[in-house]
Amino acid sequence: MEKSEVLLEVKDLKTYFYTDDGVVKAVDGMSYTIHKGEVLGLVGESGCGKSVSAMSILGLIDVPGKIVGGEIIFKGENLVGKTPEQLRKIRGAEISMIFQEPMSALNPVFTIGDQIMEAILIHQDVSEEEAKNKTIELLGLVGIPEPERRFNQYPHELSGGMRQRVMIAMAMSCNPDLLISDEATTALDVTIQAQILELMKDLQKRTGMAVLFITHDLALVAEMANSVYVAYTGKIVESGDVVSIFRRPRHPYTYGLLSSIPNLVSEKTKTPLPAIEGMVPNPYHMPLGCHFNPRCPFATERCRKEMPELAEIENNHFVRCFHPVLVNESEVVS
Amino acid sequence: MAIDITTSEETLTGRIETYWSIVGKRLRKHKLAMLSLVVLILVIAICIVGPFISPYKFSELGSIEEVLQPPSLRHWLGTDELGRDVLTRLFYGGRVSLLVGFSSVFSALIVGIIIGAYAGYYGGVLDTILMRFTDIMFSIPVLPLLIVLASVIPGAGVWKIVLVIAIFGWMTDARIVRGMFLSLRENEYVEAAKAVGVSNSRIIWRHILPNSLAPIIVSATLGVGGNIIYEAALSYLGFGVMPPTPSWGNMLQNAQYAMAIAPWLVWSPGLAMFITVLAFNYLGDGLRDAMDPRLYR
Amino acid sequence: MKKLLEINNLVKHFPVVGGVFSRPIGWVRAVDDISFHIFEGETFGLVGESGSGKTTAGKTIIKLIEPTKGQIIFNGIDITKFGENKIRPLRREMQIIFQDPYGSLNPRMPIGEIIKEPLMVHNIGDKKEQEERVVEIMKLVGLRPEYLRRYPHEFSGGQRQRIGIARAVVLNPKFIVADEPVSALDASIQAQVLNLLLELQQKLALTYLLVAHNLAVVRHVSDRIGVMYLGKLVEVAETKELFKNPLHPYTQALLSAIPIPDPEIKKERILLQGDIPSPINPPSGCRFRTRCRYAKDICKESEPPLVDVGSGHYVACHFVKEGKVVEYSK
Amino acid sequence: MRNYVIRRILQMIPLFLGVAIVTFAVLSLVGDPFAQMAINPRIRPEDIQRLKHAWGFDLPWYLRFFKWFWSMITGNWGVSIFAGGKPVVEIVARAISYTLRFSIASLIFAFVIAVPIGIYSALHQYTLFDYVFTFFAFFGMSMPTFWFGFILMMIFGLRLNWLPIGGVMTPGMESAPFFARMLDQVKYMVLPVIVLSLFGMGSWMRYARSSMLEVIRQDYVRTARAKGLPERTVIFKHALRNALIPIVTLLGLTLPGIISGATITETVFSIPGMGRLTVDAMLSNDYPVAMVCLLLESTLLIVGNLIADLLYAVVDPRIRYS
Repeated sequence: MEKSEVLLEVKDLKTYFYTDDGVVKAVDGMSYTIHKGEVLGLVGESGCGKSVSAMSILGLIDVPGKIVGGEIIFKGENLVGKTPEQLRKIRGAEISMIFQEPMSALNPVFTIGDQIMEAILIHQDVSEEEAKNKTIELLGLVGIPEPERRFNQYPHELSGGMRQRVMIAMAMSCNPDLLISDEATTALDVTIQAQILELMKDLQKRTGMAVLFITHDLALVAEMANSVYVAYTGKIVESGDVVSIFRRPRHPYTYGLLSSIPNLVSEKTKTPLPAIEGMVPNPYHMPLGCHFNPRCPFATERCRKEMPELAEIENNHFVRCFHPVLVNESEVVS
Repeated sequence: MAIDITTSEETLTGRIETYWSIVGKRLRKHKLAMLSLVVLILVIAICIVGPFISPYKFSELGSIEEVLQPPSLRHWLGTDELGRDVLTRLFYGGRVSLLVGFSSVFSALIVGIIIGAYAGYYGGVLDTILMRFTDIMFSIPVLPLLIVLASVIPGAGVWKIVLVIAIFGWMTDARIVRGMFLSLRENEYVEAAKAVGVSNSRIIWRHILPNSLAPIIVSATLGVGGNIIYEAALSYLGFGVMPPTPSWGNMLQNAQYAMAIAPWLVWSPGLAMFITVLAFNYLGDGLRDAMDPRLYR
Repeated sequence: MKKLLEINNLVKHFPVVGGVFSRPIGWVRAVDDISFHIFEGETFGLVGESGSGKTTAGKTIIKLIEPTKGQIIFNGIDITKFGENKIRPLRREMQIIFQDPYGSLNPRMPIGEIIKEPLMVHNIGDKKEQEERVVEIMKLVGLRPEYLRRYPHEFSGGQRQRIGIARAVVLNPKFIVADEPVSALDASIQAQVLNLLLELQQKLALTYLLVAHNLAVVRHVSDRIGVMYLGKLVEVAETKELFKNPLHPYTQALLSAIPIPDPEIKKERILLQGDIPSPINPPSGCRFRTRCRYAKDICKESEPPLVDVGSGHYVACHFVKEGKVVEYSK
Repeated sequence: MRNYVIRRILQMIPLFLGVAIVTFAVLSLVGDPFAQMAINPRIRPEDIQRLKHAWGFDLPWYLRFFKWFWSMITGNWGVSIFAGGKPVVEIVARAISYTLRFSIASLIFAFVIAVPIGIYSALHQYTLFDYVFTFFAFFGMSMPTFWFGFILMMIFGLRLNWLPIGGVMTPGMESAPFFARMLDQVKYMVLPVIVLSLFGMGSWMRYARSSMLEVIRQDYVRTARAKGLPERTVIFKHALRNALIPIVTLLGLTLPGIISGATITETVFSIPGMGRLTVDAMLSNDYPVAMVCLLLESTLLIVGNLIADLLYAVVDPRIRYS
């Protein structure tokens, strides 16, 4: 695929949390690039730093967290070091975000109309009347029936799926260039998830915005993303375009994940899954060397001492591993 | 077979971390709570030991020259209108006040835990009756109610005051315990215990109660301070611990009328009470933070 | 094959209280007349979305929840009306594994005690034998026996789920309800726990009722699957048959909604309209009709029964007859 | 909303009845309040009989209860046994006006001071301001009301001689011009109101602080920031509105403390309010007055709680519509 202009570039981002028990390096040198109109899938398990990196982009890291290094270049400007007021103007207007729990992400004491309108009024020079019409139009756009009536309803009067549509309407209200979706469908039922995914795809195609699609679910990435970044313990361990990641995973972690997750096509049911051993390391006690080495079947002495660099292993496919796996394409996901 | 635990050794320290060891560790970080604990231990120790050291008896009347004397080397905190040594009375009063505070909280707690536990666990009729009754009791102002109780229950001893305060006090505890049981009984570990065949009484006492101790302990700690004030208020109004037995409250009863000529009578018992209650409040607050379930799973 | 469990017309309604007098003002029809059976040694998967009543069904079957109506026959014994004292000995035979590895272990009990408690309650063996059994079970589920005096908070989610499994198998039960056993776990841990469940089934000759929303997980471990929607079973079939030939429009939509971890398979998706209705006020007739693209008047008027369309494939749809779809059309 | 209001009002009825029963039961423990009159040779036995009949002491207890309850709700409160046979209504009406004046003034005073400070503390957690006012809150919660009253009297009354140490009005001011009379009364209110608000102030400060701390951690505050709202809007619109919900419920919970505190404060500052009246009635065994006092104070609480509940519905739409 022809890559278009770069929209956002996260370079060697480091966001640490200084707690009583020690320093948690939630994001520890993460880099990724989002081009205009692209859907970038950022996958990883809990604690891999995917959400923290998104919050860092928006400048919403609270104490005891802090961005301690790296750059976030958005449309050519570094967001790290911008004043809160400058960041505020970008948030919700040029970069907006939707979250995992639509119930808690909406304020229970204001109507949904009010909450969407607020974003429009703050970023656009329109009258209340215009903002209200725009809000109703947005509610219709995201597939909420009877938008005029819904405008005056409170979040608790809506279902989970409808609330997530409200969140999307809010995020879309100022035609952002980048939408960050942080596990936006995780809390939803699978038939509702399908509706929301279709809605997001449709909106993305229509507006041409870029999407940073954060999830723990590899299957969603396969469906949504153009390019994929796999994160583990605050670092990117593998990246590439979606087909090469799913067809030729080279990092033992990506490979392990792909082959250990039950799917709907495998013939080998009722047999042991090729599971990844062990568990994600304790954030306060990262292993020496490659962070994946204690769980890696291919780990050698070197892996236990040295952290590998992210290296391009084939065209635009990067892997952080000394011993990248070589797999038969048909073997993965079967 | 993959042994999941092998990579977790870093997470498991050598020491077994029980809940209480974690709470203790956190409490030790809370400087004011630790200071309060020290203060409380000192206050209790002084009240116990004080009377043995003091050359006076709490009821020993002084001669006319010794009436209403300001603090001096002879009487460190002065004397009252009957010429009694204020410091000695403060020790005895402290014993009484602390005794009332602790025992009223303790007895209220036992009743409150039993009723709250069964009401919260089983729900139903018992729960409805209890809750309606507490609603009613909470709609009658505490102090007037205590006054009525204190004046209708015969006798004049310290234990009567303990009883009166406890009769009111169990309802708050019952509500807290009930609330804890209502939410904790929905926990999967309770369901798991049922699924295994554990009896209801074992679930109540062995599974749920230990998990609802945090707010009970906090409430009890704050309660001791609160009940010391209740006792003092009752005594001040003339319904509490009866003279000649001193309590911090009834030492203040007559102080109001002498305040223009003998302000020391106002300062010492009030200050003793204030410091003690303050310490209980800080300790309770520290315990609440240390036992915050959000910080611990 | 012997039926270990037979469920006939099981109903569970929960009251909704409200109003001035806190009286029931409605009923949540969590489970509304479902029938199925589970053979000895098999894994029966019960799938459905939130509000389908799958978890309530699972817990009612082992009498953790009192059924409103219907019949539960376990190992040839009708246990529907068994009171607490009569059911207690039967707890040795049927156990449950919970979803939340954080909520299902008592935080104030060392894990050794958690695993030992079932043995104590049922007076199995003396103290020493119980301790030996705990060590044996811990090894079996992949936990280090040295850690038996540790408390649950010292363990990770996957380890805790192993502790929960140990508690369930320590009594050597015949039947285990696994209620969403892996849905709270990280992707890389799920496979470990699923493997453990499969391994224990082999070693201990267990029969499972697997309650889950993740069809891929259910497919991997189940022999037969029941699909629930709003308190009703809409389709029951052997796993392979269900995935090859889903007959109920809901099952079809559910299957098509599941994303596949393969960027090159672009499948046609059946998008369901609207939300799942409330189980307090379910639609008349067929409960799925409000979201079904094939719905006709008959679906509103009468409720389709769950009928065998051949070779143990049951479907509850007016338009499925003799194993064929007779009337699906737009 | 209307359903909610109706439901709440209907729920008050059994509560009120329950309170009446408990009040009646507790005071019945006193026994026959007229028995001791017999030893007074100046009271004729016929009068005692007449009183006994008026209060239903010649009836079984349950009939006595209904007789009493009926006269309570019809406002037929009888005459005081001791206060020279004055009608109870008159005595109570005067007392309640003082109590309401002091309670409401201190409620507002405490609320207006404590809530903003608590919220400011939460937003500036671990600063000097936070530490100072945290101490102040604990000070308020730990201070025995009457002792604090003594200290204020000693300092502002006796030492500095700025404010009167008791009573409600300077003798002779009854006929003064309106503003002078008002100013005089305010001077008498300052110390009691400070004393009475102290406890509530302390607990409200803590409560407002923790409520705000809780709210600013919520996801919807993060959403508000992610929308690009100015920090002021995030705090004062999104966070504050939610933080107020638990504070309003605390309002209902603080009322009993205010009423109890009023009893003490009125005694300390010699204010002839309801609290003082209750104490005196109990001390002098004035049965009719005590009954009315207790029931009226409870009614105040019930009505106060009702108001708190209605406010709760105003701030929280989830209650309004359920």
